[in-house]
Amino acid sequence: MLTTRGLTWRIGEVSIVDSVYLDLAPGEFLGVIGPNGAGKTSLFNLITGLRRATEGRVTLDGRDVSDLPPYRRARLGLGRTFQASSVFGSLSVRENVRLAVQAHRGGSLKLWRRAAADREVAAAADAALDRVGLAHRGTALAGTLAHGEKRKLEIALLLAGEPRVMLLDEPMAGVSAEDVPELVQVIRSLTGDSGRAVLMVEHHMDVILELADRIAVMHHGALLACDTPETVMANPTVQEAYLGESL
Amino acid sequence: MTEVKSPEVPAPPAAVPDELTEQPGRWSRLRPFLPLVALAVALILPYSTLHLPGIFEGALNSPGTLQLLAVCLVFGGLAAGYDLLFGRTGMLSFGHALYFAAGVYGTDILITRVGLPLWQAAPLAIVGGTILAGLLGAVALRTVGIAFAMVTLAFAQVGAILVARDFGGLTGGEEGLPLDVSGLPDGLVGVTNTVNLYWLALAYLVVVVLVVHRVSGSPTGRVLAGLRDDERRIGVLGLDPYRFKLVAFTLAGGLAAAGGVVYCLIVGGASPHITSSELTLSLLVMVVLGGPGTRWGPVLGGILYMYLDHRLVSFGTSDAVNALPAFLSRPLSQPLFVLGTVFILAVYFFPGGLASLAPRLALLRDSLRPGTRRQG
Amino acid sequence: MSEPVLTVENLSVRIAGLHILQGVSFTVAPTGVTVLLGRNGVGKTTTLRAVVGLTPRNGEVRGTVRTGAQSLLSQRTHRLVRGGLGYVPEDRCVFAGLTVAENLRLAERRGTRPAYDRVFALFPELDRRSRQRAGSLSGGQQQMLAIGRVLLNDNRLLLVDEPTKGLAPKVVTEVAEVLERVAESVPVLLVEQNLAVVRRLARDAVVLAAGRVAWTGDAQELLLETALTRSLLGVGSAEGHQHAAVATADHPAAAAPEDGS
Amino acid sequence: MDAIILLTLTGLGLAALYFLVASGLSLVFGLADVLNFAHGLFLGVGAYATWWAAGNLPGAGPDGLGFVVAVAFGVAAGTLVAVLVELVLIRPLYSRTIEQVLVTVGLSLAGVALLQATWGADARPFPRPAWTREVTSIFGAQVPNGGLLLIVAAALVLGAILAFLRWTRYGLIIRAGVENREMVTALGIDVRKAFTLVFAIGGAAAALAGALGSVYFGTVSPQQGGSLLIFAFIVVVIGGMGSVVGSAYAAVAVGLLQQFVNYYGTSGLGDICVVALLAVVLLLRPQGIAGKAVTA
Amino acid sequence: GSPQDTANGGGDSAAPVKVGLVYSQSGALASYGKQYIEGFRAGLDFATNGTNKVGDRAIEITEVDDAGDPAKAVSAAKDLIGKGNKIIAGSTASGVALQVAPIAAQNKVLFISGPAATDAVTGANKYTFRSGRQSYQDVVTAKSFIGDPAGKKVVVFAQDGAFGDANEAAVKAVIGGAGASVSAVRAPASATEFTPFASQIKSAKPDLLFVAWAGTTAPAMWQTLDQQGVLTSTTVVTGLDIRASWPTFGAAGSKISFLSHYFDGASDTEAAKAAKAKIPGGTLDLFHPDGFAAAQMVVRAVAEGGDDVDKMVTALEGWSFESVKGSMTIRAEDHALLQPMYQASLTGSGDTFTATAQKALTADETAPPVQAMKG
Ligand SMILES: Nc1ncnc2c1ncn2[C@@H]1O[C@H](COP(=O)(O)OP(=O)(O)OP(=O)(O)O)[C@@H](O)[C@H]1O
Ligand SMILES: Nc1ncnc2c1ncn2[C@@H]1O[C@H](COP(=O)(O)OP(=O)(O)OP(=O)(O)O)[C@@H](O)[C@H]1O
Ligand SMILES: [Mg+2]
Ligand SMILES: [Mg+2]
Repeated sequence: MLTTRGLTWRIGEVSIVDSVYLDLAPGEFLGVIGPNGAGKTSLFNLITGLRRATEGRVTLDGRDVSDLPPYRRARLGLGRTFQASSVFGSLSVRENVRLAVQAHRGGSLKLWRRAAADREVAAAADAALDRVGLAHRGTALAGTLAHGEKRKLEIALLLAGEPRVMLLDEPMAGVSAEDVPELVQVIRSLTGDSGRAVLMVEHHMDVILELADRIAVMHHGALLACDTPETVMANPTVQEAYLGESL
Repeated sequence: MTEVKSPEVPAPPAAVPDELTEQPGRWSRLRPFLPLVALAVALILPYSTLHLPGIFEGALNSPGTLQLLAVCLVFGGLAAGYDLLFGRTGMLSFGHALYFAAGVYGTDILITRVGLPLWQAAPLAIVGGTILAGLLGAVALRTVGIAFAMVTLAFAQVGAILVARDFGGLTGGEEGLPLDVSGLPDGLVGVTNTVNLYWLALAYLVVVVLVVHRVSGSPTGRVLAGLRDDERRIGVLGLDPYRFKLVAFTLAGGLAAAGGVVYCLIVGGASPHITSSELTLSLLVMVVLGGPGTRWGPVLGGILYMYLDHRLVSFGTSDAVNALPAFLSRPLSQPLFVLGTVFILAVYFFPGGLASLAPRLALLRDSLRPGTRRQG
Repeated sequence: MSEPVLTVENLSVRIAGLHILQGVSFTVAPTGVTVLLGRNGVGKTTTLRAVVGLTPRNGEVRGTVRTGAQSLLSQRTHRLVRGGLGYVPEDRCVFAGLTVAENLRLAERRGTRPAYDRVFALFPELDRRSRQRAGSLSGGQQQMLAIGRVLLNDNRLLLVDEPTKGLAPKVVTEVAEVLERVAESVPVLLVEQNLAVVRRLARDAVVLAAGRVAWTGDAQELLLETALTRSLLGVGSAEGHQHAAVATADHPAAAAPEDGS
Repeated sequence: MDAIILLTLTGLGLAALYFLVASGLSLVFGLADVLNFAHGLFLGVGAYATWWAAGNLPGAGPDGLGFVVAVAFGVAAGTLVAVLVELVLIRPLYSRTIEQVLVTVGLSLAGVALLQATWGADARPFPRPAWTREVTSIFGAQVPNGGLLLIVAAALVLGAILAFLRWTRYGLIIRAGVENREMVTALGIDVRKAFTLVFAIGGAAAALAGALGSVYFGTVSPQQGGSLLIFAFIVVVIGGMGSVVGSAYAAVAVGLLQQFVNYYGTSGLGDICVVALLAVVLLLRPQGIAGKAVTA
Repeated sequence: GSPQDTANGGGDSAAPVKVGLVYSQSGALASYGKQYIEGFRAGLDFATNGTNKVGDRAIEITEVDDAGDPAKAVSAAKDLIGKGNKIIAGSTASGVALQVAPIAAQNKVLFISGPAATDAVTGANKYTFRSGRQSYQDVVTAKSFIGDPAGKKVVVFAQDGAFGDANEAAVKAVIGGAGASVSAVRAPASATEFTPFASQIKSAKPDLLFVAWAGTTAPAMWQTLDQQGVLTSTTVVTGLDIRASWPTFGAAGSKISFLSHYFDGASDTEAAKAAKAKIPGGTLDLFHPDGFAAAQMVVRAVAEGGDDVDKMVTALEGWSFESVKGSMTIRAEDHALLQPMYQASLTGSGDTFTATAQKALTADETAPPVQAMKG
């Protein structure tokens, strides 16, 4: 579904992302790990178009999207969450999700209809909120949410867009232990049988191991390995560069 | 800090944005009808011979009062339109005066210099102003933030220079261009017909308020609110930020141009005052005075600002002020001094604008009521 | 036991009309790590911020916070910090527009020698990247910078809010080690979600629930008692779900049960 | 040839005036993140205080050392007003950027009106040393000494500001404080003092510009500050927000452009060219010539 | 009833006559406005012999500040008209005069424009008069400085905009029409650096330089012209502004030939003496005569016309009267106010300057060409 071919991003002489080749099949769940600063977030930025790659191509369903702006890529079914939560702080939680639903359904450029009257949008938004367990916070302003709640809202925004390829950037960071299983369930349900694909960066190894079909390891911008969890975890370089000694 | 026991009050539900909740109570049940009440008052006003000494010079239905009210209403509408950019989309434009001026000068030139009848000149001026806003917006929106503010300022400045230079002998330069009324409908000419100008201004205000409310409650309005918070996010959701901003910019420009048409008729001409960046700044002041992004704030702010702007002139020369010692009467006789000071005080004491006054008053009332005492 | 380094009594915080904290009381022992636990949104961050005097403008703080007899609530933040209260905020708050070196330079305090060698020994990365803008650092690098900033000075008490969030397992281990070493000389009040880290570091624990203290006591005891952890933290036990992989990375299969949670 | 030298040197004089006005603005804008519309008021205060001192202050006068004393008094007055404004009006509004801008807008209205109420709307002759009215012949061009004075002053101000930013910690503190005030205090720094200092420096620079600008104009009037302000804004933006060196470059570009276009082109084209330059620079490089390099 | 029924005072012969004065009390032209109103009061006193009454009808004056803003002036004018004022006077700024004039015509009230110098007020409409001079009269006075203009080279240095346009056009018509070749150097009103313009003027080597410049940058402009040697190389003529501005000419002042509308000592008429005695400070200035004449015109209009505006108009048209500047005539065809003008020179230094009249031009000599009445 999603492929990158020699994706590279250089600042001056330094390659932040270095010739990355990735293939994501429909229904696949690919975990991305790597030390801090390996270039994982940068890779996401290149794929979604927030940054322009210095070299290389990105294709989505066989279509070259390398030169499209972020919103066009999103419309082709590419969705993402952000490492540092970026929600619409002055809108209520519910409005946040409704906006995402509406963006997905098109028809946002309607100047004379009452947005609140669109029951389908409202229903879809509430469903998404329900799935991440934020329904009770629907009227709170998103800017005042606690950290973990913002993470959930991020996922709800993603869900609302029903993307076919989803990029999750550390969805578990800062989520309290109690809520992790629930969120893992939500994320697991993202792929399901629908043929959607997920690319997820995460430092919580147990979550990655639980969810991922394959794991890609990034190091200094390059793809060190991309294989089954077992093989990757057994890789001595990964052990040394990423996992270190156990606590 | 002193040690105070926190009262055992159960935590209320999380904060809820104003427009989304209906709090029970007499006040809030009345609230939806307040605009209607205001409209009714506005409709009755020209039939009233009431004197409000100190507030208006003459009776409510005297031409002077109606003229003043008409100007205030136009600016109420103008501020509401500007709020579509500033308060609702988060775009800080310093060049909004340009589109207003396009409406004023467009109408004036088309009528006075070209000789078109009003019914042709007015739509042409509005369409022209809208197109101008669309074109310049398309360029300016390639920048964001302060850069955007400055590019719009630059465009407006070019407009101001062209007007002041009397470009092509069309604008009358710094002396302005009186409107040739010979081709206008009789109902819009002469002091005795000031009331018709008032109706026109009221209609303009109602239209703008309607448009702004509809648009900000529409799907597009939701996107605009999202843009205000995080533009990058909007892009990732699959919406083109540029396109929506351009829509808002063009729409606001068109509304301003329409205001210009009405203003041109009310004042009976155009003068270069209205091209200055100060006008945009005062629009900003009006919106903030009223409460950006709120339903009625900008309208109230615009009306109040213009009212003060006009009335302070006579306040400054009133006997009450002249009787004061020189160190007081001298500054007070400068309208801008009073306006500036009032404005600064407003920023301090009504953060969130006039619109935030009602909830604050409600809070005050609650805290005075025994039983639900709140500290702080 | 000796006098606590920090005493919080009946602390209540209201922000924008919401009661976030309602009468929170606990103490921080003069040595070791005291950990503050609780679900998302219970008010852990709010507690720390109230202690350093960073409650937002529309907030209202009541109660007592003192070290010894000295009340902290009446003092301005910069005085507290100069007096030896180090704070590592939750969202790192490095100055994105400044370089790493400038970020560190800013943290130097007048009249003391900044311990650059200590910081660079812990985080050599910071030395290497000293000319890079902090905004372009990766998340983990920013976290190192945020911790490095307070370690530049000698403190009487450190408040650290989720220092391992978003860090690679290896760095988590490193940060935990750092904190462990720091805690030998300075008491630390730590907010942490990673129970593996908590287990390694914490001596005392305070568990918050809905703006109130739900439990205080010995941290290790808390983690050992499955019933307690389940009711307070919602996890089966400290060995439970989260971060198990960190501890058992050598046996990946064991850490990834097929049936999930 | 004469004409070119003359235009270049007088253009640089104009640039120096723009820079003097813009430097304080740029500093306050770039460091404290306050778009200070009251800058024109500080200019006016500096000018009127100098004017008043030259006539009334013992030891001050229109000539020689007396003039230096008068200007020093004007600068002190401008600084004082700026500090008061910061303490009383700006400080309570930190982190509410828009409101700060609005307060300065209100202040610019009220302050200028106050100057007018006190000293009248009309321009008054400004006391100044006789030599500033004369010209110096440079390669056959009669260059006004007033312009040369501005150039020297502008160079000194540029040097002083750069030294301040480079050799004190304040530059750092303020830049950090703009990003996140809270966090600066959490590092044990009293950020409020630093911001007051920035305003003091901005006010001093503005007052100096007001005094020297009045020497150049020969008169002092309440509106003078405001009319210079728009070009100062343009200079600040072209130069890149908060980059003092950028402002210097931009001032030179704007001054020379205006001067040459006004001579070789038709009248009024100079202004339009400057505005066009602004638009082009912003569209090509939204961050301005010198980008976000706030240090210098 | 219909909205907005205003109760207008009927023709009660003893009721006071309402006169509205709309002029700048604040804003940039406040000092002009101050002189105007002082002159008006003195003129009213003079024309009514101190009674402020015409016959047995008192003159009731309402003053309104327009702050130089046409929109405010229009509001004020409508308010005054609505309250039954049949006479409006004032207008310190040209923009105000131009926008109030049509209001007067639409509502058939008398409008007597004040210091506003724009030529466009002359012949604006039947109901509009002026109590001051117009740009054209300035230019005719300027012409008197070069004797026979034929074959001479004249340069106009003026600011952009209508004021500059009017002056340039007038010079072309008056001096160019008399055989001189006229060219113009124009500068933006916002200019702060005048060297390019001074260079252009200098290289044109004119026999006469006519400068039309208003605003706070004037001193810098003069200094530059002086420094670049323009003032010594040719005859430079400009209008003499209010007394307070004289010191701002500095050293340049003595090198300029001034045309003057009025200054203290330019005339020694009865009216001038009366005005001098009445106004605060006792020193006449540029716009005192405008207010004075306006008051005289008001009294005449009321005395002859009562409450009938058309009668007032007829009474004023063609009327000659003795005012501060001497004998003035309201030309019937276009309501131009024919009046004497002066050549003056400035001497002195520091803060004390004196203007001396070199020559007075008669009202006929400075008469502008007759305009067709526009409305
Ligand atoms: N604009 C930039 N300029 C210079 N360096 C940059 C820039 N953006 C990113 N980098 C560097 O690129 C590297 C990769 O950053 P990235 O945020 O992609 O890391 P990451 O893998 O997501 O790390 P983490 O797990 O900590 O979030 C880092 O070393 C970072 O400092
Ligand atoms: N400025 C604010 N305005 C309104 N509510 C706030 C504000 N700051 C925090 N809150 C609310 O206070 C509660 C506690 O927030 P806090 O950040 O202290 O939680 P936390 O325990 O640190 O959670 P997390 O583990 O997610 O970081 C949350 O419900 C949050 O929504
Ligand atoms: Mg990352
Ligand atoms: Mg927290």
